[in-house]
Amino acid sequence: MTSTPDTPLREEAHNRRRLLMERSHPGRTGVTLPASDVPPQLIPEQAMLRDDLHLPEVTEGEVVRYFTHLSQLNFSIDTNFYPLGSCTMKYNPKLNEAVAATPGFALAHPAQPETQVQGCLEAVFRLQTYLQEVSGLPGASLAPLAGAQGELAGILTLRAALDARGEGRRRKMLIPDTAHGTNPASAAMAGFQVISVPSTSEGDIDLDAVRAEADEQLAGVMFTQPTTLGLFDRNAIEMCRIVHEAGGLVYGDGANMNALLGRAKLGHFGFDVVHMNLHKTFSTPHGGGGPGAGPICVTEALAPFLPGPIAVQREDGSYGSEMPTKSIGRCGGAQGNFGVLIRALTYISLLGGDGMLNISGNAVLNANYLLAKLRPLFELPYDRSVMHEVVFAARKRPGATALNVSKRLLDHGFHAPTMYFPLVVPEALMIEPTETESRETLDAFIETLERIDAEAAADEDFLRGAPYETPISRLDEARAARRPELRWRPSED
Amino acid sequence: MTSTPDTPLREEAHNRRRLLMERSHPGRTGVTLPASDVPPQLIPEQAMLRDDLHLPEVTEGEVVRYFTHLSQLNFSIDTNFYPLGSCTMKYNPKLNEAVAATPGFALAHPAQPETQVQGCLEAVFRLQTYLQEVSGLPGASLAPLAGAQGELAGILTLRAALDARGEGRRRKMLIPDTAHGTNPASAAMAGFQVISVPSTSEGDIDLDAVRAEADEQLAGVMFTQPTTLGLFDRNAIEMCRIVHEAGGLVYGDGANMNALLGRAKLGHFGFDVVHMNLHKTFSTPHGGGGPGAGPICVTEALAPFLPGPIAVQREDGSYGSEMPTKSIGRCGGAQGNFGVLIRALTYISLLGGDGMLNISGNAVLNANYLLAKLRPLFELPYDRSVMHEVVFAARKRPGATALNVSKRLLDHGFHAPTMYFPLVVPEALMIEPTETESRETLDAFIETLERIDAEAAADEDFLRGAPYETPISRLDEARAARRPELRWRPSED
Amino acid sequence: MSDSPLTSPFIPNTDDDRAAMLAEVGTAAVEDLFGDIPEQFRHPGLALPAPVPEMELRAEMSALAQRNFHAGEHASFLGAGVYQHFCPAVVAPLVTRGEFLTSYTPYQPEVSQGTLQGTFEFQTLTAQLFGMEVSNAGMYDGASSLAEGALMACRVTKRSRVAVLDTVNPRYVETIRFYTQPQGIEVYETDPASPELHADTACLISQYPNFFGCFEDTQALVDLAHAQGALAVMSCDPTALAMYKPPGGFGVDIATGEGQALGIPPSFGGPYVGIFTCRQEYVRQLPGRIAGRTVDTEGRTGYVLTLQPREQHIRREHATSNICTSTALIGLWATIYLSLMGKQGLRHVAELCYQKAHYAASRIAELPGYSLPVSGPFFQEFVVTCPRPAAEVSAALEQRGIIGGLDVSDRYPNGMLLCVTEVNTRDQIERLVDALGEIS
Amino acid sequence: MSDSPLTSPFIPNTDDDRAAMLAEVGTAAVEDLFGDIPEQFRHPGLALPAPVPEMELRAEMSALAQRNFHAGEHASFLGAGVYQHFCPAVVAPLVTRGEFLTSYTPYQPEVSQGTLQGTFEFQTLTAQLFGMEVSNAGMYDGASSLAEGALMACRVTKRSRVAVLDTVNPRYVETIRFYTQPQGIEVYETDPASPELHADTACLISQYPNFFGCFEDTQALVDLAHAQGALAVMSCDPTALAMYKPPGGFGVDIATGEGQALGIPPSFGGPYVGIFTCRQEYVRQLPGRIAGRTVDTEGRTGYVLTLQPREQHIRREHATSNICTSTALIGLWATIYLSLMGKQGLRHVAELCYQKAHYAASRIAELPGYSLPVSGPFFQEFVVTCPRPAAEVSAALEQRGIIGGLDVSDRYPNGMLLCVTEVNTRDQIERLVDALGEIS
Ligand SMILES: Cc1ncc(COP(=O)(O)O)c(C=O)c1O
Ligand SMILES: Cc1ncc(COP(=O)(O)O)c(C=O)c1O
Repeated sequence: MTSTPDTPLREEAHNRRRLLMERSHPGRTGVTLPASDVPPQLIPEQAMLRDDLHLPEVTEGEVVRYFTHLSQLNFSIDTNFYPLGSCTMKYNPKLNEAVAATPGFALAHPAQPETQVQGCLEAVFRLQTYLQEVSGLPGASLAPLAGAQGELAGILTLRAALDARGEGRRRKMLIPDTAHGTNPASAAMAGFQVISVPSTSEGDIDLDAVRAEADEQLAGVMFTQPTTLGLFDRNAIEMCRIVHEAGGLVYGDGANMNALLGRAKLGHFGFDVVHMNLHKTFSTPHGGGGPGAGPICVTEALAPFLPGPIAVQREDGSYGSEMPTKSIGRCGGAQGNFGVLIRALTYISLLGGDGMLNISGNAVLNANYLLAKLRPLFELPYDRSVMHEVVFAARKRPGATALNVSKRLLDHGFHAPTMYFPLVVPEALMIEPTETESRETLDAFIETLERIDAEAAADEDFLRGAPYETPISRLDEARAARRPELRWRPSED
Repeated sequence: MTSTPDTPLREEAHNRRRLLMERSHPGRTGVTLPASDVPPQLIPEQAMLRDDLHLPEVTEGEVVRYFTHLSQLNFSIDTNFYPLGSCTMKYNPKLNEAVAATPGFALAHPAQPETQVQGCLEAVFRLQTYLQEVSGLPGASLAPLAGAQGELAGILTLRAALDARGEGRRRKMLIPDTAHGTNPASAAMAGFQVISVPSTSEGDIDLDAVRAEADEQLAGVMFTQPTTLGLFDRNAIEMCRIVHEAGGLVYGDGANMNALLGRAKLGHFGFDVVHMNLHKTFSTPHGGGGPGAGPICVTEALAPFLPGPIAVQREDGSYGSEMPTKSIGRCGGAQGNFGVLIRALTYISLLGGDGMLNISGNAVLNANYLLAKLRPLFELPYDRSVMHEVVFAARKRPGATALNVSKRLLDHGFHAPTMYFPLVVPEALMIEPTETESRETLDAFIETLERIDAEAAADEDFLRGAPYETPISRLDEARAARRPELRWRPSED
Repeated sequence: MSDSPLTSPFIPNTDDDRAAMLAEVGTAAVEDLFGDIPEQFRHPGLALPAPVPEMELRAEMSALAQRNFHAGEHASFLGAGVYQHFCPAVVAPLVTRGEFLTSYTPYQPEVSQGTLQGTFEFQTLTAQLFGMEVSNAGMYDGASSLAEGALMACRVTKRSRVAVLDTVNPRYVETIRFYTQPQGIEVYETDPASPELHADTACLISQYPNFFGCFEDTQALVDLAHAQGALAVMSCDPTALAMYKPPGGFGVDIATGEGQALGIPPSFGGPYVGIFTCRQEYVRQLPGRIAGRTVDTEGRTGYVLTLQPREQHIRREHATSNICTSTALIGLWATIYLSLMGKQGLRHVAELCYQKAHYAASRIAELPGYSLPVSGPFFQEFVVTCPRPAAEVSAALEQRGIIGGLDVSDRYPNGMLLCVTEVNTRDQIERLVDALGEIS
Repeated sequence: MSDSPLTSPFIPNTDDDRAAMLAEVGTAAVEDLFGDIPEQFRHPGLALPAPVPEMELRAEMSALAQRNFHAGEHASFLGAGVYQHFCPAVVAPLVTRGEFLTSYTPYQPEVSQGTLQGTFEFQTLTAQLFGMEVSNAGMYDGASSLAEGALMACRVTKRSRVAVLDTVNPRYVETIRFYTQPQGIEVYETDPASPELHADTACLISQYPNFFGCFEDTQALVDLAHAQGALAVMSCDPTALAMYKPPGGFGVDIATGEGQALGIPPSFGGPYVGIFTCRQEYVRQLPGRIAGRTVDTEGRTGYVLTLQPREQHIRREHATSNICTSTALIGLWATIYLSLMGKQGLRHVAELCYQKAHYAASRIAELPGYSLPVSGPFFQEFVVTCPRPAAEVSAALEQRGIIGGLDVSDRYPNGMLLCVTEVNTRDQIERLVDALGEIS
């Protein structure tokens, strides 16, 4: 564009990003509120009261303009393709939102007596049944509030089952080196000793390494199927057998369930506990970092240990809520993220069983299409047909690191892939297209990566400066961590 | 920013703006629909059916991404200051939207029997009463669907009253040269002969010119108070007297009611008919060009001629809907834009009488503040204290025409003022801040105009190229009109 | 606790701000700014209720809405020009995005491409649905759109009489009169079986399907009009056009319609959007706003209001029409609805309406005391002759939790115009049939 | 009409697309891509119901929601940790803007400034409301936030016992056990009147106001903890903090809270957002996500996830916490709520709760057979001893269209914990009092 003195514009942009406390003006307000309609009551002791409530004073219009503007600084599924591996960033149907906002659901209180919340309990019960069917496991708890909490709850369920068998000595938890970081973190929180297990050169779990640990101390294994390499692990079934034979139990991270919907059930492979991420597979929106829900499904044997409460159907057809007999307890103050559950129930009901098959089929085809078309641009550490995602290594060109390629993608309106994960792949670019993206979008993405490759070939340094077109350029993360500024402070005004 | 090859980005931007038919793909769909649940019925004759329905085939996700992206190309009150004179672009409370979407209102059918729609009728009746109070006129019809239709309906009401008096010969309608263009257009549609009346050098109506036309042919005058110059016309009361004395009637364009709320009532000045724009004064959102509503209020004498239907309260307290005895008829298929009316009712109810006074006080203060602060930058054709808006003439600097200044404002995130209107002011910049903008915003606007002035002083040509930072630059309007392309056509694919 | 109400959440300026601003203005008090208003008229008092805080107002408004007996809670068989259709949940959150909802008419195209491109899409999709060459950006509603069609026909033909079939929605006829008569245009109703046309008849206006749900011999009407040098003007139900031959297929010159059918909530009468389409050759006679495609200074495609943007400002009393603020947002709603429904979906909806309405009609026709007085093909609406006055039947249905059809006994003794669309389940239809059976 | 259902509205690719893509992949059929799954496990069948189209599903879900007896239709006096508060209509349309709703965790700060700056605002406003130095980006809920507070206290003090007052929400205590016990931490309950602290007690956990609505002698508790080298950890009701001295004012070390009170709908238990605040010195021990301010390459202010973004990927089993996806969107909701309410509004709301609850309590205390077993200052909740078991009273209230309080008879015989907030009108309170009077 033509040259333009950009100082005022910069300032304007800065003004738009002023914080609430910087916009605050004594005496302004964003609401109208009623006066008290009861006779005045005795006022509390002065010493109990506060006199220093520093909250913003702004009008409704100012709030709307500010947050509308902030929203426009975001990429999102509603605006951009998110080839973000392991995150299953699929389109989130708006019907989910409408149903969750229904007053009968949104205004139900978690502590109401069962008789008053039959609608909610039936909804939870239905979803419980559906997730049991999807996972092939007969027990379920929808209490966990996110995937990682599902992991913790699931692994504690497993631990409780071992302890109940008198096998409290079993504290070794095997975790493949490809596992998502929450797996070892959850295992540690659950009091297990984490033992990392390598993968073979073809990306399957190394069975010898598993066998080597298959002793009386073995509590089990936490395994992701398909793996975070996007591969269906061909050794996993044998692994389950080995672990079971050694007296251990198998935890399945079901975050990648999108690949398997209707194609296979984790329970059939020998998994004893599985968590699922409703905010991935079942289309509940990610919200910029939650809320999610991480329901767990378990075998018959483990069901009594599940966290609660759990929805049940009584003989008279009514629904109730119960703690399992030997429950490990509660993972939160209420009983699960019902608002997320109801969205997932809506989604599954809308699409039905055939819909589930369509999801996995199209998700896997999309991933394999990207594999086929992007192969010339990157290294492919495991050259196999993939499931829902494909992991490349960005090592063909200097300057075109995983980070730089990703940042340049932002300029073209594509979110970055997941980078530098799984850790076993250097310069990893983990790409998950999901079933909700079209061939045209994939083609545009492929073309863009080809152009970026050409840019890197033409000028080794060019990508290092990317992104160029985003509201802000690369940020100094080291500074943020070194001198943490975590809130606005009055002194800065 | 650093140099960047912008071709791919351009293409990306272009892709995002592809039209629906260009995104269409045979076999895609954006909905799930039920199968028929009734026994199959005889199919209509083939000859009656069509086989060429060319509508887009896209998914829900594609629709969301497309329209979300389009929305982001717009300025709006939720994102920007709109100093758009005559348009009263104030903040629109979100409560209005929530109330209008209530199923009991949104799903009420206009042809239901009165007994079934008491809630709607009561709402209309209440708003009718409030608007009568605001205008100081005892009759009202909320049927007109926008301001201009209110004008037409109002002027036809006036005509019907004249005709009923046997004064069908009165066909001359005086309209000040400052009037909004819809006034003469409406008068012409109503079958009147339009006679333009000049204003004095101080911006009031020229009473001599009115007197000169005050004869037996005079039907009346269409007058805007405050005028489109933002002035309270000091001759208007005398004008009403003259017109009435000559046997004519006075139509009031109440589009500028925001200035007068609670400060004065048009009915008291001698106006016989007044229309109001709910989408201006009463905060219903403008929607990119409607919907609006243009209720009219009239004197007792004119009430029988109003367009209908009109809400009435019966003796038993119930509400009904009636056509006035000598009604000029219906201006649309149903009975007014109820969805707009209910928003205005919500707004008035929320703020109450004191709220109305706050509106006019702050709106007028904001306008006078801009007058005081912008005076050095522009010519001020009528140097008087203003009401809700101020009209400047951009004639101080070559290059800094009304158009160029306005376009440069866009770069700074401010919508343009109304330009080149009213026609009596050359290079008019008509600025209406409304009461919902803060002093900080006004100051930022003032500062920006100062900078623009400096830019124009530094480089006569610079502003001609503006805007520079908007999604698109100045558009070739002549080409659009010369070779109208008004829709996508298959051949272009 | 503080007694004084909080200041308005919509007015940012505080007492301090006002004081500072008054100082700049050079005035002591806000009141002084109103000095031009003669004192005897100033501050007349405003007898409006005290402000109701949001929390209480919401409750009050909900209670008011609850006083309606509405289709959200009861089966409804009422149509007569305003139709209940299913609208996907995704439409409202898009349409109500602040950038669409609170933007102004797109006079500044550089910062209004969202609205303008959306309007261009509306023009494309409505033209395609109607099988017509061009469309404008939308009118107030279906009735006023048809009235503007009559005015345009008079402008095009320079004739001043308008023939309207007596099977056109009576409210539309009233609206046509409202718009045309003040300009000295004569409106007369005529029988579809033998329409009367005069040498100075500008157009023959019909409705498709007609107000009573049936199809006329449209081709014959169009040919007759053309033979007399008049234009064929037709108001069409957009849903029906997904299934039936569109107006363009008959050679209709100006085709209008009520866009409400495209998923817009009935909202007790509005806001809706009038569809207005015509032949390419009349483009410069089009009333209302029109978006056109062009290029910017760098050759990029963009959209502007064209042909007569702000025409009233320039042409004033010579303007084509006085329409200024129209119903852009409802046009956007219809556009998004059409893009979701698409080719297959809208056809499917139309076929569901057809199937269900025909099933209902056949079942009702079997009831003793009921008959269908009108023969001929129909779409989703049909007249039923009841054994008792329609108003009584309607009241009896209300007691059974059903919203009945429109009373058309002025035309058909004991006649009720029933409408059945895709939102009516078979169960609702059976309940209607049972209820009617009881009412006999 | 077509018999086959329309294809999914969420899958763009058609048969043609799939064929072309399979050709690129070099595979004949989609099924072949699943070849790594051993055949005996492949396509096991999925016994899920047939798809329900949107129109029918909406009706079905509405019917399900209608089966609840809920606060949208009935007066409710139930709190116990989850509170009904008025939330302005403007919050939902902002929070559900697609750019907030459907964005991912802001790992790419260049295109996530909206979420990040919103999070920074959340941290600012919650820290200010709590009178604490720093806050994180939010936890799952109030209970898990408190549990993470206990874990953090153990990390900070390197001690392994946790003392919890027996007036803390019992579900919170269960959650603390859930989180801490697997790590060998011992949790014990103790009496607020004489809290027992040991040399290896990491923290003393209290609730403000406590589960039964009252305030403890907070300063004494904090001082006691500090005297023993333990941290003072306190879970606070955010609404109460608008009126009462905040945790920071007592020298509390870690203060948590249930953000649900900040206008979040109860939604039968979630999603909510846990507030987590602490002293500056513990910043590097904070669990969960944290947004920090920094600059970009051109010196512009911007925000990033900091301190431990994606820490599990790097630190794996040594990570501070396993929390990954949290509840950012609910944090945004709370932030917008707080910015609208602001300084005056939130205080006003708190005072309304206080006034109404105290009025209700005084009226109920006058009823024969009813008494208030707990003395001492309370905010918006109080225990009532009923003349009959609380469950019976609750059922009798339900019959009168009222949602009663929580049954706390395990602690107070015939005890019911009632909550009154600003949403309860005086009329509702009178109806409650009358109903209780009848139930005696
Ligand atoms: C493979 C895998 N496991 C577990 C998780 C953790 O789930 P959540 O983020 O919901 O806690 C994730 C997502 O981040 C994941 O991708
Ligand atoms: C002074 C004046 N009169 C009349 C109108 C016409 O109102 P509407 O646009 O609602 O038809 C307007 C607005 O454009 C106006 O500003």
